[in-house]
Amino acid sequence: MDMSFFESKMGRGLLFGGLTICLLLTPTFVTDIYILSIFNLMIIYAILCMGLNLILGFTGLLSLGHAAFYGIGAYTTAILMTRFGFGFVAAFCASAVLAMIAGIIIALPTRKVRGDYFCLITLAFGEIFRLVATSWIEFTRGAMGIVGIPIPKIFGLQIVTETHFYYLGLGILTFTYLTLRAITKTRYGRAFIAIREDELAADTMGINTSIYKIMAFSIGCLYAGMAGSFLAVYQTAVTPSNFRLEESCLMIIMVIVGGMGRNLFAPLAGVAVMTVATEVFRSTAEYRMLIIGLIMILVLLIRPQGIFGSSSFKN
Amino acid sequence: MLGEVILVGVMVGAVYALVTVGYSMVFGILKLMNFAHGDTYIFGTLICLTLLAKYNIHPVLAILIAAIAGGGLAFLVELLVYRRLRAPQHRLISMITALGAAYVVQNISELQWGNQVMSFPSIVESKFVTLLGLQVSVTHIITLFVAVLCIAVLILFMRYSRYGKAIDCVSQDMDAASLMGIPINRVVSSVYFMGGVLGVVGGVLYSSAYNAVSLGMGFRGTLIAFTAAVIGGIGSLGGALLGGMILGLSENLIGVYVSSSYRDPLLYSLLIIMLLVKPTGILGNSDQTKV
Amino acid sequence: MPILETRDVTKRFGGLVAVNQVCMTVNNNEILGIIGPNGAGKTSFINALTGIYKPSSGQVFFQDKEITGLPAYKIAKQGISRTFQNLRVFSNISVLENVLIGAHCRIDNPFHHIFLRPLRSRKIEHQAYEKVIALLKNVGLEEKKETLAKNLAYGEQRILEICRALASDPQLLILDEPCAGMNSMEMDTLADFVKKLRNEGNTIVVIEHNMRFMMTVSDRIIVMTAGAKFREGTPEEIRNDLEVQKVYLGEQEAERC
Amino acid sequence: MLVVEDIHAQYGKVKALHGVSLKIKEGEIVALLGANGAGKSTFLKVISGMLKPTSGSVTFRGKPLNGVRTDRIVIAGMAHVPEGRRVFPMATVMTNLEMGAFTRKDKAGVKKDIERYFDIFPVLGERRNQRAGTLSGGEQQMLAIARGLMSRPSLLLLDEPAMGLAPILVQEIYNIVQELNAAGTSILLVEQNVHKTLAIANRAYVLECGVVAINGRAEELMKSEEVIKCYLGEVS
Repeated sequence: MDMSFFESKMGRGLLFGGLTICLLLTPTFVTDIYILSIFNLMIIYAILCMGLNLILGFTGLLSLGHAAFYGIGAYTTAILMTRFGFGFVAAFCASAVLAMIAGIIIALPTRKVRGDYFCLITLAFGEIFRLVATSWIEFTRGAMGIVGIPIPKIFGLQIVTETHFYYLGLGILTFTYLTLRAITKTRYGRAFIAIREDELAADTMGINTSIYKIMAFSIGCLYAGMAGSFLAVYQTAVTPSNFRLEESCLMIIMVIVGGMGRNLFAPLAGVAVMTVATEVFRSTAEYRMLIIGLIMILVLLIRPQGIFGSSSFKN
Repeated sequence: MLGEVILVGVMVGAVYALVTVGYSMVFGILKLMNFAHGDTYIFGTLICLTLLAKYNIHPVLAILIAAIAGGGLAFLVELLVYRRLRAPQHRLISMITALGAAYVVQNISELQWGNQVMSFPSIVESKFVTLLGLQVSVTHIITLFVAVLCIAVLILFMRYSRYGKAIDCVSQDMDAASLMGIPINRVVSSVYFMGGVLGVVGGVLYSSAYNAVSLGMGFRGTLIAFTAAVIGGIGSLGGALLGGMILGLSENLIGVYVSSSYRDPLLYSLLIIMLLVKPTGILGNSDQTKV
Repeated sequence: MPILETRDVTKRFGGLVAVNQVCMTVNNNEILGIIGPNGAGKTSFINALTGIYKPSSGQVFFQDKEITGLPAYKIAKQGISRTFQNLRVFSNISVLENVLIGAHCRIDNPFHHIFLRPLRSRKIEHQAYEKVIALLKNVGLEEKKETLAKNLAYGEQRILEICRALASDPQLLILDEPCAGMNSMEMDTLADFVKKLRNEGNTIVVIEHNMRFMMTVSDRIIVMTAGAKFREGTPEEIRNDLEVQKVYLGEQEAERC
Repeated sequence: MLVVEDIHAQYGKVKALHGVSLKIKEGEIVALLGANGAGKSTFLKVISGMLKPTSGSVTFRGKPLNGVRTDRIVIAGMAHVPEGRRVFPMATVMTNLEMGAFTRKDKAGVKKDIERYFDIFPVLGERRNQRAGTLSGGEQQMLAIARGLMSRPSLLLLDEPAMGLAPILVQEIYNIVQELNAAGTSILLVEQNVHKTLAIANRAYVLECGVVAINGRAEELMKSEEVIKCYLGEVS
């Protein structure tokens, strides 16, 4: 695909401006609640995948437990708002921070454990989270999940309709994008890429690779926590089945299909394709995993760098 | 009581070892985490179930057919999904395709058999005998015997046959092995096939001992294989046996004396702890990166 | 004045002694050559100096500070920078970014400044950018700054790797077989470049097989065999040393030197 | 017996060979010289089927070998002893030798050959049940050569057999190479050590940056100004 136009400054500006206007005006064109709800779903995945791209695409760490951090965010908000009467803003911040702290703890072993073993740790953590959420009934109400999460209020504004949630989600997504862009344009973003490309060489450039890996991982988890918090108030309920391994895999696929790495928007293409595909194939839910699995295999065999990815990723 | 629990633990451990062996060998050669391993052997186990329950085929024949089906599936997965990504720079990518393959296999099984827990017929008549003062189920003894026998045969094969030694050499240095005229692709395919066959045997033994089988056991099986292989030392046959035993025993002891709901979290915690404390496993070799 | 000093540095791998009690010094503003047969432990020795391996025993001092066993990134921050025997450029990113990563530890941009003092952060990043551009100009790679590193010619990738190492303003630059895969023309260019770097005030350690290159650039040469230091001297002395001829150069080759 | 014509090959991202041709006659020792990275090892990999050339042809005893699998090439009578020895470190000396004979079906003959190489390399006989990884560099090199010979090749490709060995051992390896040749094995010897190699070779090719810079009879090349200038270099 010829990307030169989109990479030129004017092309990017036009594209960006156009996209912003379109996104802002979406609810005025789209009045169908169902379609708008799909947009909201896409926004959630977009936040998750942008964060995951920092871990997977930039730093080259495979996380099979991203859904768990998403879940930590969701459960934190759910529990704080239903049991402890927290407002949304406070719960949202707590969710993000808690997910990040969990991310730091899980990423600590990266200093000792080789890359492909690390993904086992994230996998195990993801499963532990799901099992705890299912079986610690006093705290999480088990498989029933937590329901009746109150309507979020932001500075007196009640978020009730799909449109309201759309703008709230868009706000979080914008925040995600802007902060990620700021980080990745500096030496930190370059250090992450250096680790992905050649960890040993990165080390001899004076990059403390273990700290940077923990940093990239936990920042990615911070956004997952935000997405989880948003999900909790949007659905007004959370259940452990929202955060299965399958979800983590779906996020990985979205990032890969869109394209990992430098281009922060590339994963969003994957989000759009996969969300729409999931909706289209909803009637054939029994083939869902077959289709996801085949997409995973085929995309990687044919085009390991994804649809819009510029750099293929090395171990 | 304790004696019985330990015996069941050893039985489960031996079956786990059987499931682990194939996974561990694949890792030894290709350094690939085969996420599709568990789903592959559950596929074979379910075929065995169909043959036994629907067509009333003799158990030995049924296991044989199922094992070949499971081995064939593992062989196909390697051929179609992993072979092109064998180069070391594709290691992470091939792990993701392995997950994809696991999904596909699981979904195919689900379309055929559904994802409910199904009852699995006992292959041998379930009787209890008293042995050394312990009440033991004959099924358990036979299961233990068959599993240990399979592993013993495999170890002998790897140690003394020409082909077994060749497999070992391929895992040590693939390029040099190919220069000796060892056909690499065939060796890799046969290792996948063997892993699938042994996995199915393990799956059938386990399901028959507990009279139940479900799709969910597939992914759990993969994790058990990971954990047992990591505990024992990835790539080592003795390690797989040791790791399987440790898992089987601790799982049963905890299940009986603590609570069975802590069984799986224990599995995952063991995996994490082992990776942190000794990532090379009890019997594994450490590797030093060369610059 | 010595800038680097090693005392009895030893590195064992299991039973194998790769580096055996090597003592040596590197003086400020010199080019020190290390030669020796393959497997003599030259690269292992360098790896032990730069923190890629931890020495099994012995001590390393850099600018009068002990750096024995420090992790690689800390040693890099202290001012030792290196290249690799097999090219290790970051192949999927641009030339410019490669060199910017080389400058990583000299960019004083704390993480919280990105959000709390964005203007300062941007200024610092821009200064680094300009410094790197100047460096690229100096080595003649400026026009290719947007090219992906893997698309450069082999010789250019070698230069890029040196340039990336230079970006961290090292007090000591270590080149591990920089001539590997170069033809004699490229080698001459590289020799001139290395000498130019020395004349600009850099201190350089070079490991290389090619005797012609080594005789041209080195101020002093250390010969290693079987993990240990065997001889040390000026290129002239090394060339005429009968023992060295016997162990490494071979009589005929020494004659040709 | 071996005719290689106009081989072009790419190794990873680097173009390594740009049209290399080479011939080996029955009973010859042919040397392939060149600096690090000149493409020598890549060339050997192409001949032994480890690497597919982008173009060009390899013919061994009248049979084309293009795109033929390595194991077929071994059966055809060619053995490649790779650079850096590459013995199987965790396997015993015995197993290493057995693996060298993987393509052979005559068990008795294999046993006899193993004993024969234990006679030629007594050190290996003493350590037959030891893991190959515990041998010293020189012993590993001998094992690698013996392992290569186990397939009874008529052509042996030796990639830098003297690399990293003590000078005394280097001489020993060279003597063995000459003995093997006298016993009827043709040899393609890849080396960096020009003088020693030219001393035992019949003919030589010098590779530089993926092309044959010079080739000719060994004695002539020894005297050639060009070789000295291009390959050894002179100190100005």
